[in-house]
Amino acid sequence: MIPLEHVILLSAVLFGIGTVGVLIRRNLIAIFMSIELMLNAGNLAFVGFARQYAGDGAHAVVLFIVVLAAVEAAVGFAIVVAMFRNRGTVNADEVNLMKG
Amino acid sequence: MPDALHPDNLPATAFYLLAVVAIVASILVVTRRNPVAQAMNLILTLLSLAGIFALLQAHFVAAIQILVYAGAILVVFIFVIMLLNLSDEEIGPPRPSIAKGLAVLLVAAMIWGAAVRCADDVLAIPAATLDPGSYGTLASVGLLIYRDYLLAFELTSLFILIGIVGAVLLASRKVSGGGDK
Amino acid sequence: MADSLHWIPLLPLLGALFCATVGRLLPKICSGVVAVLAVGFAAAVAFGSAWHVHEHGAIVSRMGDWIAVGPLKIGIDLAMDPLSAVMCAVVTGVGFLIHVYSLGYMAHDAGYRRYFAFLNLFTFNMLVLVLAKNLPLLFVGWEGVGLCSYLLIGFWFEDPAKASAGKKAFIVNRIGDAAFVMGMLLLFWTQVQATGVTGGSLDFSDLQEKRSLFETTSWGGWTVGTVAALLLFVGACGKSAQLPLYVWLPDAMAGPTPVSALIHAATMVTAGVYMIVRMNFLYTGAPAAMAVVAWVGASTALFAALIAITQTDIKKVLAYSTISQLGYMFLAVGVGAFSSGIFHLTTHAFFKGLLFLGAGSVIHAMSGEQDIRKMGGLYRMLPYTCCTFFVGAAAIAGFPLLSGFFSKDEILWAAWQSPRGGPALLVLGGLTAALTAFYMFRCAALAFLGASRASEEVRHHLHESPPSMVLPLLLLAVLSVVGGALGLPHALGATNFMGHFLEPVIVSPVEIPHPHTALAELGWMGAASAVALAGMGFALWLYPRKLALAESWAGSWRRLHALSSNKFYVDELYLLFVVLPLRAFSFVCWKIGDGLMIDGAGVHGIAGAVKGGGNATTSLQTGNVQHSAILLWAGGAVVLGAFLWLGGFA
Amino acid sequence: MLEFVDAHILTILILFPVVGAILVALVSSEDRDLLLKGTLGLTLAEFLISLHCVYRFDEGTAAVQFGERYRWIPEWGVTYCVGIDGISLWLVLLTTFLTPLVILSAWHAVEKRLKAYLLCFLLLESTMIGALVALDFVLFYLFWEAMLLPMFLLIGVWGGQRRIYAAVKFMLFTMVGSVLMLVAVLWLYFEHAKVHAPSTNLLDLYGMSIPFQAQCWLFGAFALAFAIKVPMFPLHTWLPDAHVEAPTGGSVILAAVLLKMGTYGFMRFAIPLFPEAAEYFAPALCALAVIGIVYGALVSFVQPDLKKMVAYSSVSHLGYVMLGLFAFGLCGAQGGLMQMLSHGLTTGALFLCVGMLYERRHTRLIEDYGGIATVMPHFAILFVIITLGSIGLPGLSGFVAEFLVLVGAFGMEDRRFAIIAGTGVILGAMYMLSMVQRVLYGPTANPKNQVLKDLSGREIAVLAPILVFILWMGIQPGTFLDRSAASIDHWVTERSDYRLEFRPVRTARGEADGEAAAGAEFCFTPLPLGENRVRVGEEGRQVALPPGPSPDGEGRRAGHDAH
Repeated sequence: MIPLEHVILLSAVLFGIGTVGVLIRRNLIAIFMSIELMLNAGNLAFVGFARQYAGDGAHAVVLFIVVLAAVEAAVGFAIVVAMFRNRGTVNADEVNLMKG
Repeated sequence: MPDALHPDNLPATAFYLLAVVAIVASILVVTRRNPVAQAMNLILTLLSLAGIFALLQAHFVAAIQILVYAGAILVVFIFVIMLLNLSDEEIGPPRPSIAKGLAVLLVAAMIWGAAVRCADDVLAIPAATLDPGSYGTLASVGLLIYRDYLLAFELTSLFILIGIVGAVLLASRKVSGGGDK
Repeated sequence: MADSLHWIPLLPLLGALFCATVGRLLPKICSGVVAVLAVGFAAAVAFGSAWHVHEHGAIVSRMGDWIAVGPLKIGIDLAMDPLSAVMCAVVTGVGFLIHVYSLGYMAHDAGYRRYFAFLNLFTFNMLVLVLAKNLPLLFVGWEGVGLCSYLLIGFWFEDPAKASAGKKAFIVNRIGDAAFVMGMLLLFWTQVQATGVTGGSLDFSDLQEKRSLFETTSWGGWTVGTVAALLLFVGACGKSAQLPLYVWLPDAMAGPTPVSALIHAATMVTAGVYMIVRMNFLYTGAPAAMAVVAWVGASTALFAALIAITQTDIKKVLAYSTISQLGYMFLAVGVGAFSSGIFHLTTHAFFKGLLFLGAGSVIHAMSGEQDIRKMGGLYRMLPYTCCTFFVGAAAIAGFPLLSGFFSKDEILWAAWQSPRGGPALLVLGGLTAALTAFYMFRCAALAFLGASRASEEVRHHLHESPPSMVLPLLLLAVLSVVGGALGLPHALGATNFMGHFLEPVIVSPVEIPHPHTALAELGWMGAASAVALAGMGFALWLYPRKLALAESWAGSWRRLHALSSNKFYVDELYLLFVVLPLRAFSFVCWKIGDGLMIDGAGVHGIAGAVKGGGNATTSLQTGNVQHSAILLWAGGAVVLGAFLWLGGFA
Repeated sequence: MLEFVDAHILTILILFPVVGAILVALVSSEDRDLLLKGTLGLTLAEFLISLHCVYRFDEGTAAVQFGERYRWIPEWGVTYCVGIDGISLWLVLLTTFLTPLVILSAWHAVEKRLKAYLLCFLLLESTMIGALVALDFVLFYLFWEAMLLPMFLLIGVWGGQRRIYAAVKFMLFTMVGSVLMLVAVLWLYFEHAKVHAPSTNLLDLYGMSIPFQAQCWLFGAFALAFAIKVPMFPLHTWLPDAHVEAPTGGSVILAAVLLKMGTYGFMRFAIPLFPEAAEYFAPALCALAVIGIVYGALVSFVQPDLKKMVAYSSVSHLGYVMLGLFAFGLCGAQGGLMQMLSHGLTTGALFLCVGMLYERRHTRLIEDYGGIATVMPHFAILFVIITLGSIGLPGLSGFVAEFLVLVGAFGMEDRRFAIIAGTGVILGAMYMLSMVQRVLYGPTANPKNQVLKDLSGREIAVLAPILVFILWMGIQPGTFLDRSAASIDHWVTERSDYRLEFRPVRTARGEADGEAAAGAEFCFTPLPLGENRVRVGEEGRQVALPPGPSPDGEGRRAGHDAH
């Protein structure tokens, strides 16, 4: 029987690693991958709790999250492609039009 | 024979195994400089998670995970990496500035603090017994989607439509002329 | 005549209004004549009322009230008692003569109408001052005459020096007036505090009744009476050009000469003396104040006489002589001889008016030349002016049996004998008498006798003044001679008319012992005339012939002579210690007070701080996506932490 | 019709200029003549209406007259309440008297956007009168802030070079003050609502007893708001800038009326509402006033710019008003009121004269002038008389006011204030006469001065009425003093427990002393018939009236004579 707190712990760790990825990496693709990681950590937590309290509603939510991840990846890559074509780089630091 | 392999606590050991794999793979995703290596490691993470889902009786979700997530989304990742034919990211090591490091530690501590704080009173609720037949199967989740969460389900279709239009619009060559430099 | 009192001031006012408005349209001569007639009729009414007062006593005419607020009730009430009768007679009489004189003097001046309008306005204000029944109305006349002297001194305002002389006169008067107001308020509030809200009144009669109140209540160590008397005396100093505040009178000679004659010799400057005699009950109750008055008067007399002996401008000599004679009047009033003060005031109006008008006709003849060193030998071309001038000089010097002799003699006697006086005051007075005789005859001799030192074309234009100018001279000369009759001392068998006439006005007179025997009186008169004759003789001996000797004496005591001719540098001292520091301080107030402190630090300081704060926060907005992400996370973490720390989910 | 005007005279006074403004707005901006004549006609009509007010004013009582009280926002107890008494009567007159003269003076002065210029003045007039007659805090605050807008535009649009800076500075200074006042008003409102029915009506708030500690804070807030407006010594730096940059008409109204809002505020709000605190702060404020007198006079002594000099002289003159008010004596208060009027007239006239000079020479620096008297004799005469009025020559308005203030100030136990204020009289003569000498007398050296033409008929028509009033106030101040005597006496004697009896206007319809108006609860939100009508009595007690026709007998009498 898998103890719930370990599942949650795993989810937290994965989420942390995903965040680190987002904050450290300079490459947009890497950032997207880290975001995927964070989303998966979320899914894991959902499923973990669902397993503990037999609430299968969570599975539907996980499904929706997967859809979200898909759409986000699509739009994200569109932006990356557009940016690559304009700026010739996918490096997050060069893109700072929003400077205050 | 070590009790780990003992038939009734086999799933636990499988879970821990998969967990370790997931963690190592995700670390590699974050640290590898080669985008393809990153993608491969991500796929490995996803697959291990799918395994865990299965262990947690969420069979339908595990299937979806493998089919949609690992299969479709990661393929798009690989596809884009190949399209942009990215060279190794940068020569220097990923330069984690102290501020970012601190931020990460702070975040991790926060999450761990949250987990611990709510763990004891949440876990106090006893684990419910599951009826393996009807829980987590395609039928039960299907019922859920098409009965309880029908609206949300339909909305996701709309969501996907917007995503597609956005992607096409942003990436199409005609619009790129708008770029200033 | 009893109820026509208000006509006395109203006639000149109507004359002034006529000249200012309708007169502009009519030919010049009309406004001149109307002005003269206005003052003439006023004089007639004044003499009539004076006679009525002599017969039946004081007249009062109330014309409604001016300010009525709570305890303060000031009515526009005029009253003529013997004192104001004398003053009215002097003001309107001498004023009328000077108006006639001005017809000729200002004949070809551009501002003819404006001149007569101002002169009539001045007469109106002076009459209001003299006839006022309460202190505030007196103050209205007081400031009114100050205004008219400002307008008339700066009459030829194109010349900046003359305009600033007018301004100087008004400001110095204003300093005196501020003290005057303070004195008035003190008197008013002492009454209110003593008798409750309804008790405050500034009528002379009420003040007279409450004089014991002033002598008892004390404020800041002295009795209220003393403080009020001193404050009013500072006002009188401002108006009558006594020691601290006399600087404006010599510069006031910038105005036309008839103005100097009327305002700065006969009428306005005597307002201070009149006010003190009017408030005699206050002064007799405050011996300290009277001593101050006496000593200031005596020292001013001597001080002005010392300056007058070295002056070269004929009008400046007469100006300093006026200050000196006023010092005499204050000396007389200071020692308690109120009636002899007024008597000297009257005679002074006659001979000083005469001298000024004489000087005016000399300047008129010399086409504007005022420096006596460039005159001389005018007796041939201006016989009448010369004679009248000498009569005036003799009168002021104290030539026996002339008016000046009697009035000055009375004052010196009082200064010596009065309980409030003393031998020191007599010495000061006597010295001044000698100096007066000397500088008057020095001026007369230099101007009229000896060889003419004028330039050729000036000498060519020399001519006697027209009759309209000479007639007043003659009249005033007669008055200067006969004037003494008003106050003949007992020794000569006459009753002192002026003394008896003013008897009811003086409330608690100071007992001045008359000379016991006729012999003592004659002896005293002999001594006084000896002093006068000595001064005259010395001057006549020295000046027309021995000019070089005088120059050599002046050379030997160079510093003393320079000191005196430059008016002891008083004007420069005032400039150094009052005007410049004031200007500097106000500049500091403006530039540093407003500029740096309030505006700089206060207003712009705060604005700058706000802008600085704004700049600081913009540096957080780097374009970098990841920085924003970190901020996002940090915020989230803090909020979550706070939430958990404060209570968590339970 | 006349009866209607009688019943609502104050509302008419407020709204007439607004209606006029709408009419003027309809006129096309090219038609300068019609614009100017129309506005002049409107402002003169306004003046006539206000004269009617003076004529009908009852001197005998200190009550608020021509009163109108309607319920505006019943839930919060906000009423539209206007009324006039001895204190505000003459200030309203001053406003309506000066505005037509200002319009007359702007005949050739304003070229660009004349219509907007005239609209600003009409709105300014209506808001100023509104502020003067408002007896409800919300209404007063509304007009108090609305007053700033037209003046801000006047300075900002038609001003000199640094007009934006000056306009913003003027706006911010006043805003800061009035915000604090708003806080104090709210505190008062809620404190009052605890005990009585919620009401922002001044007449109800007068009766409150506030602990001393709270009174000090509240008085501090009110005093700051009004001290900025007066302006008192440390808070005055906005005035010279506003005056220098404002157009002639703007600075006349700014000097003549807007500054009086500060002193009027002290008289109407700050002192009666918080008597103990007023007494506690009186020495401090008197000291500031006296410093203001001397400081204003000294600084204007060295000003190179004519308008800035007159502005600083206003600081000095208004120091007298504050000294008069805080002497808490009858003479002092009457003197303060007279000084408000006299300063309004003399400084207004001075600004008009400076405006006339500026119209000819387009410079405000004193050294550019010199010897104007020879070239412009009429101007010189009028200018000298006005200057003498301003420095307080007896026989002109300045003296009566300053004398009364000095009498009042001398009555205080600490007489040093009066003595220093007395020296202010000397300083006044100094800077004014030195200015007159540098501008009018001396040779007309500057060639440009030699060709100046003297005053036109119109310009004399602008200055003449003001001169008439300056002389009238100097010679016969009784006409002005008697009308405000009752109110000032009431203001002085009952300062510790100050209440104002509210007397609605007398309707000629034979109603005994205007009961109908008092009983009638005409209000903007129509009342459902038969609902229990509530009439808020003077003391803020809720007098419940039985439904149906207006009550007779007990209910009415109780309400009326229980003031």
